[in-house]
Amino acid sequence: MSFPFLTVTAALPAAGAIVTAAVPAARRTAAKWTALLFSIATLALAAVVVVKFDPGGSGPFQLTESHTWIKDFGVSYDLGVDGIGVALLALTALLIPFVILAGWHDADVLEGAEPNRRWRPTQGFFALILAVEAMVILSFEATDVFLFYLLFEAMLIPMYFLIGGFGDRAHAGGDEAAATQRSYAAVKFLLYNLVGGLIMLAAVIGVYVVAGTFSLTDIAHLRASGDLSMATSTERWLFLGFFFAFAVKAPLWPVHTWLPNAMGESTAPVAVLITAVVDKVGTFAMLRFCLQLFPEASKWATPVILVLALISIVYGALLAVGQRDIKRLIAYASISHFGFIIMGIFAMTSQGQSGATLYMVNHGISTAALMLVAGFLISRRGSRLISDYGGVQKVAPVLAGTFLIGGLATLSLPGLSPFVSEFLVLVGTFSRYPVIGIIATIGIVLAALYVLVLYQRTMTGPVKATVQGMPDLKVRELVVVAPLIALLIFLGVYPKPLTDIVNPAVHQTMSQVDQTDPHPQLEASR
Amino acid sequence: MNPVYYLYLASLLFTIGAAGVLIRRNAIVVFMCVELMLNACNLAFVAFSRLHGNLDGQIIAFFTMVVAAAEVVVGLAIIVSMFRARHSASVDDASLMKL
Amino acid sequence: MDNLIALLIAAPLLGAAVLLCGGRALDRVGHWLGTVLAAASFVIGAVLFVDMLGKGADARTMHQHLFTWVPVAGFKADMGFQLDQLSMTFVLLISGVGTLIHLYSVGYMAHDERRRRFFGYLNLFLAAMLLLVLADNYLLLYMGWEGVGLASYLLIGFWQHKPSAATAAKKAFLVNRVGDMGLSIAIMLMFTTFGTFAFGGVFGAADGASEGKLTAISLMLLLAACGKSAQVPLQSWLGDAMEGPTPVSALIHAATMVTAGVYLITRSSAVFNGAPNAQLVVVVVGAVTLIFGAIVGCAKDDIKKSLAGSTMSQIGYMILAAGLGPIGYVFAIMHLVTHGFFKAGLFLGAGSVMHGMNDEVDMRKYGGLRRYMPVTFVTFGLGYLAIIGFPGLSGFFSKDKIIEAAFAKGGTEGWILGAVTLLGAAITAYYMTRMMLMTFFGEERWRHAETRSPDAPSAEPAAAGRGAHDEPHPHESPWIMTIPMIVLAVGSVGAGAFFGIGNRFLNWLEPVTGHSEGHSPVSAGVVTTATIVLLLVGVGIAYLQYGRRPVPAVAPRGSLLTRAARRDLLQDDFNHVVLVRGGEHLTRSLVYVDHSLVDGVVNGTAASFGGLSGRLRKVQNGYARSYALSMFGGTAVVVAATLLMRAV
Amino acid sequence: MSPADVSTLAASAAYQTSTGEAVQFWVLGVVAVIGALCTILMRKAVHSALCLAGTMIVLAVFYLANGAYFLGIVQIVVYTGAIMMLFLFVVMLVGVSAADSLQETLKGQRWLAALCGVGFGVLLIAGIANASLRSWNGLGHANANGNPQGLAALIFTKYVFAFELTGALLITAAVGAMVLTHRERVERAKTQREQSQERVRKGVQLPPLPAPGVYARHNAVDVAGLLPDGTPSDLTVMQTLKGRGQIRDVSQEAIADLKALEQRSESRLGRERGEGTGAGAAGREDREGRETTEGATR
Repeated sequence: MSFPFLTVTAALPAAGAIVTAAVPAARRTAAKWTALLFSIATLALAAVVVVKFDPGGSGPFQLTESHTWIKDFGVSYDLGVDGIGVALLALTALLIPFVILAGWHDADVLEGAEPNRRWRPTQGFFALILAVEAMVILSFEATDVFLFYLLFEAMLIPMYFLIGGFGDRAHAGGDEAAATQRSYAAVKFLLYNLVGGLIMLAAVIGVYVVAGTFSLTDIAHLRASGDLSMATSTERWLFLGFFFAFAVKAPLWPVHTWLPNAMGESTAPVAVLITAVVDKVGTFAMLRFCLQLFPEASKWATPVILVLALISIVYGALLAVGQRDIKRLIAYASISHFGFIIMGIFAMTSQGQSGATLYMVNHGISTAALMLVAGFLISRRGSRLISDYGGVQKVAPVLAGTFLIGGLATLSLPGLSPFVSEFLVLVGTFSRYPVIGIIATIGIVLAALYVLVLYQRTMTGPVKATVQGMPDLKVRELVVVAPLIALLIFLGVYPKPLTDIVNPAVHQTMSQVDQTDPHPQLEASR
Repeated sequence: MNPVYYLYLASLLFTIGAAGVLIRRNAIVVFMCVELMLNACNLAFVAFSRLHGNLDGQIIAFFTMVVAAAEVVVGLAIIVSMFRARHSASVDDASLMKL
Repeated sequence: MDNLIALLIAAPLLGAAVLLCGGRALDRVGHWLGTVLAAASFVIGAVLFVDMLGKGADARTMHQHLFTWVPVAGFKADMGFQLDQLSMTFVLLISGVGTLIHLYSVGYMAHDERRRRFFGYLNLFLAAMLLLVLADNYLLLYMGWEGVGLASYLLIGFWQHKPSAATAAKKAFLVNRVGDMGLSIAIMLMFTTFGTFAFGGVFGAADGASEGKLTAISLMLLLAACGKSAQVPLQSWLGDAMEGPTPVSALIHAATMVTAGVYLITRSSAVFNGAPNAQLVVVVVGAVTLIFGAIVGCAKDDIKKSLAGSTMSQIGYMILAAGLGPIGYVFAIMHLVTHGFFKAGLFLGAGSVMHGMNDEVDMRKYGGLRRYMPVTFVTFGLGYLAIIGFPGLSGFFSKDKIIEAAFAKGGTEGWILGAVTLLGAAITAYYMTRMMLMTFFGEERWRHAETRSPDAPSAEPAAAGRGAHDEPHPHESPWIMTIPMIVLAVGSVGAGAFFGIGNRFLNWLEPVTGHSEGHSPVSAGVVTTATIVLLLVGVGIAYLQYGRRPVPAVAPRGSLLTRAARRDLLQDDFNHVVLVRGGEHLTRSLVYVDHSLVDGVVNGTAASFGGLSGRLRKVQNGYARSYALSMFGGTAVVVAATLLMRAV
Repeated sequence: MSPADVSTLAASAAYQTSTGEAVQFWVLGVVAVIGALCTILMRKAVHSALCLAGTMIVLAVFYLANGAYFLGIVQIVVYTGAIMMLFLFVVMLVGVSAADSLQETLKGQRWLAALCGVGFGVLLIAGIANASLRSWNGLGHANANGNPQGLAALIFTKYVFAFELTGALLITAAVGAMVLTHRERVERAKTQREQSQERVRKGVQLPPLPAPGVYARHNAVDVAGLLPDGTPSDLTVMQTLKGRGQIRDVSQEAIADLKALEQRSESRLGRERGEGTGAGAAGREDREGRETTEGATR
């Protein structure tokens, strides 16, 4: 068999995690560099995978690998990627180096902390990040339901420690309050996702009972040959089981409340990890599993899900407007955006689903840009409250500029990549459900509102005393932000490479759900 | 008469022993009740061996006795050390097994 | 030749990129770089124009297809450009006026330490605006549409340290976003109706679509136009937008960007023609805004805000004309161009006056300036004559045509619209005369004027370098600022005649917009005389009020209408009370709901589980006997179960 | 006689036991049950042990009756003879006369236990009842050449592994018992000097402990000596007895004796007073007598 690219792509960061964790406690910088190098190597490997991936290729999955794992339960170690998986895999591999670089000093030992040769927070921080990367990448590659479930749950553990262990040092109420808040957020994150995972587990077992196998491809064959007999009610229950877990992860209203806490209390890089990388697994899984395993049930549930997504869009945006805390604001904005993604997925049009996939990628990049810059800002003054800033653009113009660009990407300004995806989602939804599409466009206006209000309150106006003499972006921080912004602009003007990869996969998904795009009235009338 | 009545007797004794285990606080008495239950079982085994006409039941009873002996030895040792530790043999005094 | 089109946009875009990304190294040459690139764009435009003139009237449309922008099954957006007479008109206007204003800004912003960035923004605006008028499909147009919005946001808020400026910028962007919502919905409608949103495809299939669809699309486009062109009910941002530097007001908020709405409607003529009801709405919006802006313009003492009101009103004219359909499209565009000239000139003049008056914007603190800044006086005066439609000047030709077209609409509508436009002309004459008199005539009220506090509403920090805030000593602006004013003055004098005589402009645009001569119930002569009479009336009243009597340095209380007009006819207050306050309450309550309700449910469940387990743990009392009891009971149950099983 | 008769006779032999055994069963069965009940109801552990021993002996008899001769003997020798004695030793160690109160401390434990017990018994009996055990075949064949031989044959062939394992188990149990009861001496024993010094340092009871047995009535190691104020002193009795609650407190007896003494003195005084009155009475009598005699002479 050929070289197992997918396994290696996932294994590399895992190895990196182990190596990083093994670095002696005193050699903190070495640990950082190790992690960075491993993540970059992973990125290179991911690039190779993208190159080797043939968009026009035949079959649902490519670069497949298959090994029996637990024979008795038909569990096998099946890997394989379609266009959507490749895109998200590339996104993950791309973001992690920036996350690591942005969090360069987040896990340093504070001055005045008594030297303890056992205590190695830096190593742990970066090792955990790499571990998350490994699991997320593997979950994008897994074509075996059980394997996916395993990773889906396993990635909670490192995330839990990242949120609870390395919280944001910038906290109003002092260290104790910060610690309590942080552990609360971490536990909340864990509980929400565990409940979702539990329900999903039941559904996973149900799938095995019904289909007799965990392998996606096998199930697809069974369905194609009509050997898969699934009672309507059964299918619906199983669908709900899967969807609930993914909705929690995504997160979808009303199971979203863990996100603001988690993103607010964790450091900016970890927040990016949550919203830009880990949550994508949820939306990705909706496309990969909910639709492909239970097409009928998906169609059955579409109206409700669309309404929930719509609520998420407007509700998240409104709450973002009402926030006083920069990071929580961004978190609620993300909730609104995830609403768009889910809406695009379940609009069941190729525009909607391509748009949703693009949206996952673009939202990852744009949120990363905005959140990381926000993190730099916060790290400078040690406060997350919007009211503590003002007139930053006067003292730190570059920071303000990058922040503005990130914000403009968040409000999906044409010319920046999020616009393409958001508009695709809207068009895709509109072409099937006009009313919902129109209401969703309100999200555009609200997005402008919260972004511009945030920018105005923090960056413009007279320079506040707290901001006086704030240093502008350092080289490291520029290295983090500049490529992201360049990518935003490039993908905004020339998204073709991405769409070329995604479109076939979406087409395949659509055929799985056997849905076709509604025809324009004129053609239809003719 | 039918040897089945031995079984009835055995079950009766067994139940009595069980009740004793439950209501007595003195560890030694509790132990005696356990012995009573074991003996009830033995009786049942013996009766069965007679009913079935082979000696396996008696073998089991024999082994039961041996095991009972071992158990008694260890159990009484435990009781003694327990009594040394706190000057009482009440099972309720050893109630640290709670949350 | 076609491939030059991209360069039109590329030049200023390059400038923007270099100026914004380049470091302080570019500070000394940046502004010239920007100007040169703007000029380059104009030159390319001119070359293309000449080339276009060389072709036949119907073969003048050029296309350039760069690459496919968004290729998704069925949904195909090209990065492609279309240059026809309409676009060409705009290209020349934008790049021409743009270049002039770049030049002007070199002087005007000379003392601002962030000048490089200012020129970067200006170039960005040019690029976006050119993209807007050159796009060959609505999605690309949308890109330019929001691009100019962004540039306008950045430029209005250029002096970000002023909260007023930052707020104004945010307001402008938000109101525009509401309009953009309309545009995006229109695009979606087009996609679902025609399966495409490229100009060619849409206009080709427009006649096939049902009128309902077309009406919906048209109304959505109108909403977009209202946002961009500051038409009622989305006009509130334009007044505040005057917080920006004056060149910005001249370029973006007078000459080019605010007219994008007119472009949109004219460009979509094929769609609008199919939806008469929508056209009626357009006309009404235009008419209302016409009067609205004029009234506001009468009441403002801030010279720039007064001009802004006038801009609104003039664009009202254009929108009205565009709403009239084939009768009016050409004249809408024509008025747009001439207006571009004289309004830009007026703004630059205003800027020059402020420049000489320590950035004082209150006309009541001006007076008798004609002696001190002659060039400004002359150019401003010419622009004034042009805008009030003084016979022979450009405003006369364009506006007169629109009034005729309004009458030509026919029926009672025609009469009403005609009356409105005439009335508008009169009011225009009134407030422009008022402005003229208060600024350049009368006694010099700025003498022994009290020291203006630096944090006055529109204190332009560029003034910091221009001497102290004591009694101003007005002076003429440097040549680099006067030259553009002169050029624009020439334009505002000659353009109308050049376009109007022999219907040059009409023949030029007709292939694109189409044209139909409506027969108006009243002859052109009558209309013209009526116009002149009314404008004389307006001038007369203004003279009686402000020429004869001295102007009070402090604004009198004024009539109810005046006071309302000073507050933009209470539209802002309405917005504040309904939208802002309401929004705040909504968000606050939602935050509460999210925290206590959505989150509370979950936490409540958790708490109840905790209590339950707290009660359950009491069962674990640690007494071996009770454990034994439960075991015994369990065994009993098991035995019972087995017996039952065997019994069954 | 015909085979049929043989078969019926065999059958009747197979379905019935001798009347003697039935009588024995009904008599001793009652005894066994009573013994069991006493085992769990007696307040003193000793009595329980004895009742249990009785029950076990009864069971031994039943074993014998059931043809398990070897087990019967073993039951008597090992169980009743060894294990129960072991019990009694421990009981002695812990306290012969220590009677634990029978009132329940755990709420509802007793009733629930009774309920479960009854239910369980009913279940078992019902189970046995509806199990079809009508036919049975005696051990005659199995015990053909001796019961112990039969057992031995089985143990050393079929169950040899289990047998070995039980051996190992017993060894382990013995070792375990030793480990459990053995006290490890962690530090070296103190010399007499060190002990004395320690005592002085602690300041406790330098002289040897006072002797028990004031007012000795018998071998009075269980009677605490009294302090001058008449209260008993713990120093004088051994702690084990105290732990068993077998100390007799005689301090009250001392006071009682005092009372008794006073009463006795009282009574003696009272007797003297009684004599005085007696004399007076006599005086009156003879005075009256005189009068009566005087009255008679007149």
